Amino acid sequence: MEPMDRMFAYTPSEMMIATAARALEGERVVFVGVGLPNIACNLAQRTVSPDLELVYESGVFSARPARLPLSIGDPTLVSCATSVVGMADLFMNYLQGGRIETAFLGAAQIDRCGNLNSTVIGDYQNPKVRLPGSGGACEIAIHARKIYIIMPLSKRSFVEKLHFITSPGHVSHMPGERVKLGMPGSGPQLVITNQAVFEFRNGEMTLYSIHPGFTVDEIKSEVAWPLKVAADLQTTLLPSDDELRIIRKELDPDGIYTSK
Amino acid sequence: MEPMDRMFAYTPSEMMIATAARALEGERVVFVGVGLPNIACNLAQRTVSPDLELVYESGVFSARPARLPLSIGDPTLVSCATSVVGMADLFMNYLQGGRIETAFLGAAQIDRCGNLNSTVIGDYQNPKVRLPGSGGACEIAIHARKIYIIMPLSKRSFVEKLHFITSPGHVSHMPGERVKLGMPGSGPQLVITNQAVFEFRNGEMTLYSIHPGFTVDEIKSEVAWPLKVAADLQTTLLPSDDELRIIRKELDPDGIYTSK
Amino acid sequence: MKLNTMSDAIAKYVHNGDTIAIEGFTAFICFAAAHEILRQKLEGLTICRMTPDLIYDQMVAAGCVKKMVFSYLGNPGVGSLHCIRRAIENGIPNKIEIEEYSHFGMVGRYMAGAAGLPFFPLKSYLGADLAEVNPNICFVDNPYGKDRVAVVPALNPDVAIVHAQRCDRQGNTQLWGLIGMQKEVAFAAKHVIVVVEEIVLEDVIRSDPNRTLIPHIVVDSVVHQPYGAHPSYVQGYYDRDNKRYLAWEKVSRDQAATEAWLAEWVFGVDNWEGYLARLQAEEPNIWDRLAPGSAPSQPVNYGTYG
Amino acid sequence: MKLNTMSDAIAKYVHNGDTIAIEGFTAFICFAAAHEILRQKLEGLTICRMTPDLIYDQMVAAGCVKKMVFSYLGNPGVGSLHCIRRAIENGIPNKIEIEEYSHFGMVGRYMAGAAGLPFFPLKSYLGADLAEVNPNICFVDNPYGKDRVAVVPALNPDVAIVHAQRCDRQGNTQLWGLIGMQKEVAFAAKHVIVVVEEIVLEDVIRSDPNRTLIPHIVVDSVVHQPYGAHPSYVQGYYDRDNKRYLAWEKVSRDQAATEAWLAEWVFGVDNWEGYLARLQAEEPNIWDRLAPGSAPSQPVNYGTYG
Repeated sequence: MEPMDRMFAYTPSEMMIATAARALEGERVVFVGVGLPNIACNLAQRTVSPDLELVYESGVFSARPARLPLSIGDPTLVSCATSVVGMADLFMNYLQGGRIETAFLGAAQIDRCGNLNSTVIGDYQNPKVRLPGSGGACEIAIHARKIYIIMPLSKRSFVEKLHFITSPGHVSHMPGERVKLGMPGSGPQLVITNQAVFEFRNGEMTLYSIHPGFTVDEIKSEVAWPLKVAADLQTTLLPSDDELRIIRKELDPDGIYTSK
Repeated sequence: MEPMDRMFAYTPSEMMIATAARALEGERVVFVGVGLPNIACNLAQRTVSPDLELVYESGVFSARPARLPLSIGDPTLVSCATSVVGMADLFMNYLQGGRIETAFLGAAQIDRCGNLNSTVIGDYQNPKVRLPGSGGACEIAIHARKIYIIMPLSKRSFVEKLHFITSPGHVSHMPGERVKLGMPGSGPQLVITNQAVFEFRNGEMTLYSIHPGFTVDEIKSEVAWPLKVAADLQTTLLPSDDELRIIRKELDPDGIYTSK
Repeated sequence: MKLNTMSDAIAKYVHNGDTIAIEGFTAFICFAAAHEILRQKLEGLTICRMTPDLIYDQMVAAGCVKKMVFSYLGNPGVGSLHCIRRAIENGIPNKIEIEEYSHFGMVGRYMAGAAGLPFFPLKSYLGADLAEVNPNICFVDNPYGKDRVAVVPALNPDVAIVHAQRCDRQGNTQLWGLIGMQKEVAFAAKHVIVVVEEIVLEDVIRSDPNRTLIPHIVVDSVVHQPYGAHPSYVQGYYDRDNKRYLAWEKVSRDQAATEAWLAEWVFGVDNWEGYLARLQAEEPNIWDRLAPGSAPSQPVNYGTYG
Repeated sequence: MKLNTMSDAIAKYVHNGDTIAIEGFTAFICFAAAHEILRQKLEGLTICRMTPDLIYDQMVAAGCVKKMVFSYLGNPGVGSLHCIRRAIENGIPNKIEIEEYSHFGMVGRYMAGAAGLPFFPLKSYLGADLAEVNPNICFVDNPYGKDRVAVVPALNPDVAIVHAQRCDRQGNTQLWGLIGMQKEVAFAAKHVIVVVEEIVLEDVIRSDPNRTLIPHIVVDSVVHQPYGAHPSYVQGYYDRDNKRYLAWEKVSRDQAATEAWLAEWVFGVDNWEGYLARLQAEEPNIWDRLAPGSAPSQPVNYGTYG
């Protein structure tokens, strides 16, 4: 079956979710937000990582939601969790204490080192668009052992220079910059988009895997800097029938997050 | 009735307890240890301060013990308390957070400024007698708004120079020394002994009230430094019949703490 | 007497120019208190919350806010906080000063405030821009190594308003579910108003002392206000009214529509009971729709000793 | 498989020269683990505890301790810890190094250890002598004022042994009563052995998630050891055996008597079951005497949502 034949058999969101879920193979403790990362983690639990533990920023550990949570603070996450703690414990003992192996982040802007902006478009003091700000993202970026970034590919987002650094990635091209700044985590590992997957090589975002139906040039045109392409460039595996079935029947039956 | 007639109607412990209980009039939140302070606080609740709240260093708030507690960690203090918290909350939010109005301390040695030693007799590195050490005493002495000290009067204890400062009192004769060191509490207010009560005037322990049956000279002879005597020297009020009845019938019916 | 009406509690403890914190992470958000503050026409407030949520969106839109201290601006699971964006981006209805942290920064500020510490240390902010725009974020040298550690200053609000499931008449307060920073903000504040779904007998509190996160000695006023956190939720009592979070997304896009909403739902009623009556008129079965099923905790034995 | 015998758990996680913490403030003191460490003839240990209590008095007397980190030396409510005094005052059976803090200092060390901070700040030690004899107590300048604040370094034991009422087979652990520093020491340690009175089904744990202070991800080994904290106590399970605390006051005054006691009660049995059998032989109705009455917590509703 050719990629093009399947182009309408899955949505871009489903592609991102399946890719993210596979990246979680072998991971043990993952920090999740709502939306795509949440679905990806749940998919991983049902496929490659049955023992994966989900920690929510709201302080919930090992939730067993009876419905698709509306937010990370949904009461359905609390009932029947194994542990629910306050914010102080969450940030002190779980996150800064180094217990979180993997976390997902997204942002409005990303640069080639994987630094993220979710604070402001324009000048901080006189913003064009005021975005949500850090929340826990700055500390997640610093402390989680690995960061996976999920965001749609677009030239407006993949920029040469961020308007504001909310969450540090690899900071700069200087090797060991994170270590020098005392950051325990190893920073962004993957950027999973609707068109391709990027890895970081020597701290620089590098095109590593293209989703079927897209070309290197198309992808380069959505990135504001001269994009490096891996010599061992891959084609991203499609979501399997099993993965699609779990997403559609179990995880997001109303298509709230995955219909597009 | 003359004091001498009553000399055997009460024990020195009962005298100290009654004196301490009266000092708690108008106090709201008191930090207690076991033994005499605990009984004094319970007596105050039944007499001068019905709304007095007892906080135990073990993390227990507003206990309702069904028996005389064996230690501050007795399980009878936990059952039916209004709140029981961990050590972190106790020291951070209750004590350092300034919620404790009054606390009782004792020690092996005290100096004229109310500094206390409960760490060592002799040299710290090569001790003659190794004592318990601070526990929470150092922070209690710094943070509780007022400190009441209970200890038996003796020249071995009321010394010119401590072998070790475990818990700061008024530190030195320099006025404002506590403020300069950033101590929120106002330091020792009273030293309640088996023979007399001392106040601090300009940071110096001053004989303020003599228990019936003792003389100024007797008391001076038990203090290693030239003791100041208040111009308005008082005679300590005896334990009332009511107080004695509560101590003996309700608070320490077996006389564990009060028979001597 | 600690038991007050919301109106009396706000009148007594909240003043023009005060710094207030109405906390609650997604849950326990005391809209009843915010609306009463608006009705009492308080002005020039500094409002602190990790996640300003709809509650501060409404307060900012009403024009009573001088400054906001926060760490995440969002309508959780829905979208933007349009009123706050209007104030920041366009000065409507007035320009507000902002003081911004990350979540952990706000956590540290409340912890230091509760604990009587001048600052709280955290490993954050290096490599990011927040410390550049917020001079309150500082760094100290680690005396045990060669690194530097970020510190944030204590936050001690004049008033904290803390919603919870239950307390006794003295204010000994128990909460469960997403406890967030409710304990720390209560210890950090100079005055505390506790708002609960239920007033229970002291014996209920005493049957489970480890669940009492806020002792009465830090509580100035107790308000019994069932459903006082609507449209947010209280674990075990009612669900989040997501329909109304979604509705706010539309209303709040326009200042005039927002003011009309405030005129109807806040200024058009006398008190929270009035708000609830209007709500029930609009949707008679609302509390059935939002009622959770039963999931009781299994009891533990504290034992009797004596 | 996390569920181990005490013997296997100690053999696997505790090594000669390790820094260990067996915590528990008056309650939850895991004598079963200490005795097993002695039976396995471990050496050169650094032992950390706020209140060394009888448990470390016994370990010091047995000669396996190189260094002790602590904040209060006492037999609570009874008197001195004579074995530790002998070691400090007279080097019997061996000189031990001591590193001493106040309670709050130890609390701060565990908190920093748990939280991945290099240090923890506290307002203490100025005006007192402890910082003079312990160079690990430092001071940093407060960037928001002119004062200095004491700091203590993180404590990250190689192994923490944490006693509790119950956990599930994965190690999700619930405790109530005097929770002390059990949570923080578990998060601070590199390896954690949880010792419980009861192993319960995961559903019991999940019925009250706020009660779970230690999640399974920090637990390496689970040991089911009923009465493992005797002669200390476990809230709701058994009372403190004060008779035996008083008896120790006499035994421990003499090194030979102490060694005879250890020979009989520690080395003379194969495991904790042997200790308990000997105890029951000496006092057949001991568990009746120490059994508390029933005082169940009133349940709370977490609600079902879905």
